[in-house]
Amino acid sequence: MARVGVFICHCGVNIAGKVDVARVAEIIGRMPEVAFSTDYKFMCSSPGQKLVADAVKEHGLNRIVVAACSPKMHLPTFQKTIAKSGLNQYLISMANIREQCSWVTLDSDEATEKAIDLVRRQAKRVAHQDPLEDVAVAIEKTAVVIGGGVSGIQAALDIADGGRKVILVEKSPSLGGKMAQLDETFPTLDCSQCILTPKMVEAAQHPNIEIRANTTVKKVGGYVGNFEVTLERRPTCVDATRCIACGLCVTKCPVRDVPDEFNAGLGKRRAIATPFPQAVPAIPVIDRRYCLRLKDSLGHDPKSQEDLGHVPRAKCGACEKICPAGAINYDDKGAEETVKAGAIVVATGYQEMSPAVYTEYGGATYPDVLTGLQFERLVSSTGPTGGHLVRPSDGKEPQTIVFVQCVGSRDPSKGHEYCSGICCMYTAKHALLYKHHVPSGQAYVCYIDVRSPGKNYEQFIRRAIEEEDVRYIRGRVGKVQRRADGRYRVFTEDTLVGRPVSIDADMVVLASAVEPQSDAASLAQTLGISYDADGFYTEAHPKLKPVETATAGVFLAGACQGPKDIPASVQQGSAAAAKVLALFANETLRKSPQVAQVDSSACTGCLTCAYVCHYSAIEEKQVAGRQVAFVVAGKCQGCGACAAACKNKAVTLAQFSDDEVFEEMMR
Amino acid sequence: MSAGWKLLRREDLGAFLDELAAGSELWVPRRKGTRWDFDRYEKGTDTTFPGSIVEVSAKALFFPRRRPIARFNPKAKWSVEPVELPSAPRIVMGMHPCDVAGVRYMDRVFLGNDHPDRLYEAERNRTTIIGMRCSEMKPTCHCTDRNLSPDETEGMDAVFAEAEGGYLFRALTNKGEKLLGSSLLAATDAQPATREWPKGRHLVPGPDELMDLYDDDFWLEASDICLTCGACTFACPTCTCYLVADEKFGDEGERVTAWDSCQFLSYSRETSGHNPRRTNAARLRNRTLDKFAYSFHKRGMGSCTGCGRCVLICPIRRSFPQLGAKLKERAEEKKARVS
Amino acid sequence: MSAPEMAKDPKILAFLCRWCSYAGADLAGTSRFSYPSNVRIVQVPCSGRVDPVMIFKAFVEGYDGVLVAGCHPGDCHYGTGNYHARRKLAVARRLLETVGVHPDRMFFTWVSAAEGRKFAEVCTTFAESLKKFAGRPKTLAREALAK
Amino acid sequence: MTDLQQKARELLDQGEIDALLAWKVDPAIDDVRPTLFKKGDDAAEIVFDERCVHNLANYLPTLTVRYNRVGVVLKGCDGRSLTTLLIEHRINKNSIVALAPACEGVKVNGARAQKCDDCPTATSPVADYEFGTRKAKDDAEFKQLERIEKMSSEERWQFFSEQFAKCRRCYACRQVCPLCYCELCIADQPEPRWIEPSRKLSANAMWHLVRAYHLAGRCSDCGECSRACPEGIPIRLLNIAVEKLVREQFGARPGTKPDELPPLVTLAKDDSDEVMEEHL
Repeated sequence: MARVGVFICHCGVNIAGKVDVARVAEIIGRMPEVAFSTDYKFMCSSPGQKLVADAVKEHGLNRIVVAACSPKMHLPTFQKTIAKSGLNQYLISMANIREQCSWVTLDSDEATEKAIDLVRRQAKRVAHQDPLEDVAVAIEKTAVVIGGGVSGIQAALDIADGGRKVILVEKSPSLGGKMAQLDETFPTLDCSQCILTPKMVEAAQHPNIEIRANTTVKKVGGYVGNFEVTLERRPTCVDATRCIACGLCVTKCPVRDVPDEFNAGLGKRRAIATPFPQAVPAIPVIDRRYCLRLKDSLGHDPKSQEDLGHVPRAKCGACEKICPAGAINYDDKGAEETVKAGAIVVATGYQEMSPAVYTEYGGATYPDVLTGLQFERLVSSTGPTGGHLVRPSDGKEPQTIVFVQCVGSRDPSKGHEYCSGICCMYTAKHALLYKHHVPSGQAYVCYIDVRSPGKNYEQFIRRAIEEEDVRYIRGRVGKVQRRADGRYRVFTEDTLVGRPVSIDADMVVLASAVEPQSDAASLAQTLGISYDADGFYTEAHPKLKPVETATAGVFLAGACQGPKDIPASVQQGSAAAAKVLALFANETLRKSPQVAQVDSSACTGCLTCAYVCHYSAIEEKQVAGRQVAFVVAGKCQGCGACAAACKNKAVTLAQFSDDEVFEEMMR
Repeated sequence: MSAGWKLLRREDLGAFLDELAAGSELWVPRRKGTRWDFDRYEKGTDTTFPGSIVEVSAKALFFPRRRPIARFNPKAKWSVEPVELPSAPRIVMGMHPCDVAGVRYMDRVFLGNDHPDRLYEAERNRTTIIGMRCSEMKPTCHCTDRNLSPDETEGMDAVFAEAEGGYLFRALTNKGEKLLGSSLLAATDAQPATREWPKGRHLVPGPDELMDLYDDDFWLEASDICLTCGACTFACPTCTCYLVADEKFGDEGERVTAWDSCQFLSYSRETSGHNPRRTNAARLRNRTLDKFAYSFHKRGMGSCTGCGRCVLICPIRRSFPQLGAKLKERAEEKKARVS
Repeated sequence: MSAPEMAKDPKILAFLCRWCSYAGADLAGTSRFSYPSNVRIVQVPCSGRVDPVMIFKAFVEGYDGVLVAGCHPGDCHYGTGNYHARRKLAVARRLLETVGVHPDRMFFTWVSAAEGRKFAEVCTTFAESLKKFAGRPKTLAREALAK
Repeated sequence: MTDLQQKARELLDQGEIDALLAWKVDPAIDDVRPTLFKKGDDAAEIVFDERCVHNLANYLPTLTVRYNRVGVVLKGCDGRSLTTLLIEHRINKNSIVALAPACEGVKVNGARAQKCDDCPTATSPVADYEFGTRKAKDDAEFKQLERIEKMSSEERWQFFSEQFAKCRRCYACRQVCPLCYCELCIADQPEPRWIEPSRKLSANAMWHLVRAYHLAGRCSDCGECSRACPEGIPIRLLNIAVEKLVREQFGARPGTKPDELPPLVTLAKDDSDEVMEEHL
């Protein structure tokens, strides 16, 4: 027989100001189930909790109802309280008489009547609640980090230093991500690669880190502590175990004009290549779309056929001949492996928005109208020009340069509604770099607002304006016109003085927006995490859970969660690592007991429950010669779809059983 | 008590029924859609009586499908009060012998022990049964194989039969006598026509022979096509199984009995989940044996009255009489084998 | 003890998913958006947990209207629960309509954790639309206790 | 001997099957009755005509436990039930042999059954042997629904409350339904009492709603529920009301595709959102 104790909270005046709490306590006290009922000013205060704890002992209570704020607020508090006083922590229920009564009801008599009824229902419900134990799940103490950019590298290193194994998955041939493409970094102007490559090397040499380059995540099964991640390596045709990274193959490759992704399409590379000199791993990769030996054997789409148009079709094989290690394998079919992992860190970064939609700026059409990333490559010593800042069109030094801000950012009509956050700073940096390359030249920045939060950021902007005489013009650029003389006229407006301005420039740099990777959505679905309207991954709580996702065991780091600069990305990498290490610090994982269970004596084995289970947590099982359904508690997330689908109620969802819902809904 | 018959002229039937209805609730057969059912007689409605069974047994008049037996209310102190017993006098007219036999059997079930069913008792006490002799036997009728006859009067307070120009009535008990005092009834020497009724079409082995067939695989085969739908049990005038449930209004509510059926899988399911009658065969056997064997052992009277309602209602037109006959064959075979 | 009778407002039973709609109802509270006091909220982990049997039973219990709310399509905390819910609710509605429960007695919708105002509005609109049934016999509603 | 009888005989004689479930005339009732044939010689007694109204799929789960391999004669609707029974693991396909004659429609109480006008597949979708020619059929129109659809809510309740009031809760509708096979029917569960067991309008209505819901997207419209009802309640109306919706909104035709999961255990993100938003 249930002996329910009911505790009505005044919440100061929040509840008591509207609800006659004494009356509620008095009337509820008459319920047959209720053995004790009282009210108090602040139940969540320590005297309030003591009141509960003492009453449990004094009145031999075995079920508790706290009528106060939303259970989302204080249920855990009171669970701990009653646990301390020896009751199972799940033998409690909260009546939400603040958010859902006193705060939303105008008339105080109505509020009181409603409160009485809300408490009555919880008292009825709690009498049908069962003691529950958390589900213990073993933890596979290996982390999979998806994305080898600076954020992913940071996460991997921190986890590895914490003594846990890491599998670092990178889609491209090398670690490094966007940062590897950068020349120098704001606001310190220290060399990007100089600070990144050591970390890449450290990751490569770390005993706890395994790198999987050219690899993507194909499938994710399992659940926190026990994920099964299926990795797919695309065919590279170079056996990483044999390759000694001598680079001879690259020098011998006859196909010399493959657009170079690493140089943002500015330079050319071979059909077999390492993306850049400091690549980690330094294993070259054959690009099957261009390799003479392989292109025929592939079903090509017409487009890539065009790319190959003028290349002499021959049975090549140069790299294979020259390779001293016999590492070339044209028949490479790629590989698939499934790894077990307890946690997943998603650090897939961002991509630079193509300015092609901005035809008025000639983005992607005019040779000397570049994107931010292209400019980085152009001034980089490892870039296509070896660090000489010249115009792609005629190789001349640009005497005048215009930087156009917010191309694709803060522009719902053509681009994205959000601010890409980093453009203001990297544009200022570009302007400075330009001045360092062309001291005599003039740089203009057309901006809407200059946003420079962050340590020493504003000073950095001032430095550009004051020391290097970079002209900042406030106004959105309307048009970039290519002139007959090969120069570019930029039409804009100076909104501060309110008159139209036009600048003749030799080069225009568009600060293209940061946007989610094109495959962000599909990866999200593979991982079972959610993403926002812009396509960035959603954190569990914008303030309190910045690197968690709604899916336990999957964490976020870097720009895949939203535009970020390097410091923020690194911070998140470390934060995610900390979360992973915290998780791995436990021997087993305590999971909410809110899981489904099958009464095999009532189960017909139709497996309807299994069909509706989003987590494949329900399996078949033989019991007494009958095929019945069986819930894998570790996998079950407690949504209750199965409980709702089972026609003869053989499936019960703990904490939301039919019994409990029934008692709560009955009038 | 006069043993003689009284004649009611057909044209006076309405008036006579009105007289009966004046004193008490009067229930008579009424055609509803394709079949006959019992209905409360309303003054002045013209009424006819079917010559053979009323498809829907009068069982529900004595043993309703839903019977509140107690009310409970936790306000202040828990209180549980039994329901008021019905006492308004009632006449049920036009029950045929097989249906009345059903009531006789129910008497043994509900009243034949130390703790009689008060509700049933009350229904019985307030009721006077004016039975009706059958003028025909339907293909499904087999009362004559069940020690019963279309002319059987046992259990009736009065009986009537179709006759030349009207109906012949005859009182069988004092209760019945009281109802036949009407001036519309004239003493007569006429006798209801008697007929020789067919017999022995569907004889069933005796209780003990049947028990010998308990483990016979006959049941398995017989159950092949049985849906165990329970329609037969609800139609049967002697199926009296019920379940007890509390129907709540908040914490207030009433405890009710509701018809149940041994043909349902849930009927014999135990709390543990174990079910001694999981198979159709087990359930079919239970019902058959209850009609032809257990009833004899427990109540000294077979509980199949040969009304054939089970045949009429069965979705697959399964014929229990035939089943019985098959059992007979099987019993004979068995005997032959033994000797 | 049965619920206090309140003739004033129609009685509404609301099944709210814990992650979106229940939080939305909480937000209505923290933002002090008032709504009729006869709404009774039952928290479920996911709209997919709502078994139409519960909805049928609510009408038998004598509620004037039943409200079901869950996360917007695509936002289900459990991935697809609300898609399952949508199908079940469509069937439930069709059945109830067929036997004569007026469609306006059912209100199924999506309410996110950010939509406190929407929740309050939904409750108010629903309660208003239910008032037209005042005095009319409740379809399905359970027979009163014979006294 | 008809092809059907011939094949039946063959299968029995060659021991392909241990028993064959079909129909046979019983002179005593001058009607057909489902019958289990064990001997090839009896095959000649098999009948298949408009009297063969029973849904034989209902027997298979039990029979396939008793016999290794059971032959069964199936109408289109019976076959659709069988499909769902297979999907829901009631039966192992290997333990049955389906004989599927083209069905011309059946009669109930002397009149052509309503369900036959709405039948989407006259020949069983599960068929090891077919007889007659498989007719392509138009989608159901569910004519019987029209008069309900014309009614106002009040009129509908008027109609159905009268029907439900008659229900004696004998559950014949449940037992004759091949897809009502729960170990412990929700109507028989004491805690919680979703459906009160006693016979009163609200409880009866609850039963019929739940029953129809549990068949949603599964019902093969064999019409047995209506036929078996001792009180003549048009139970089938509720089923087809749902099937119409399932067909229109989820594009599902229960039982017609052996490899298709029932619509209520699958989902589609692009389902109409009307049911959720129509009030806004």
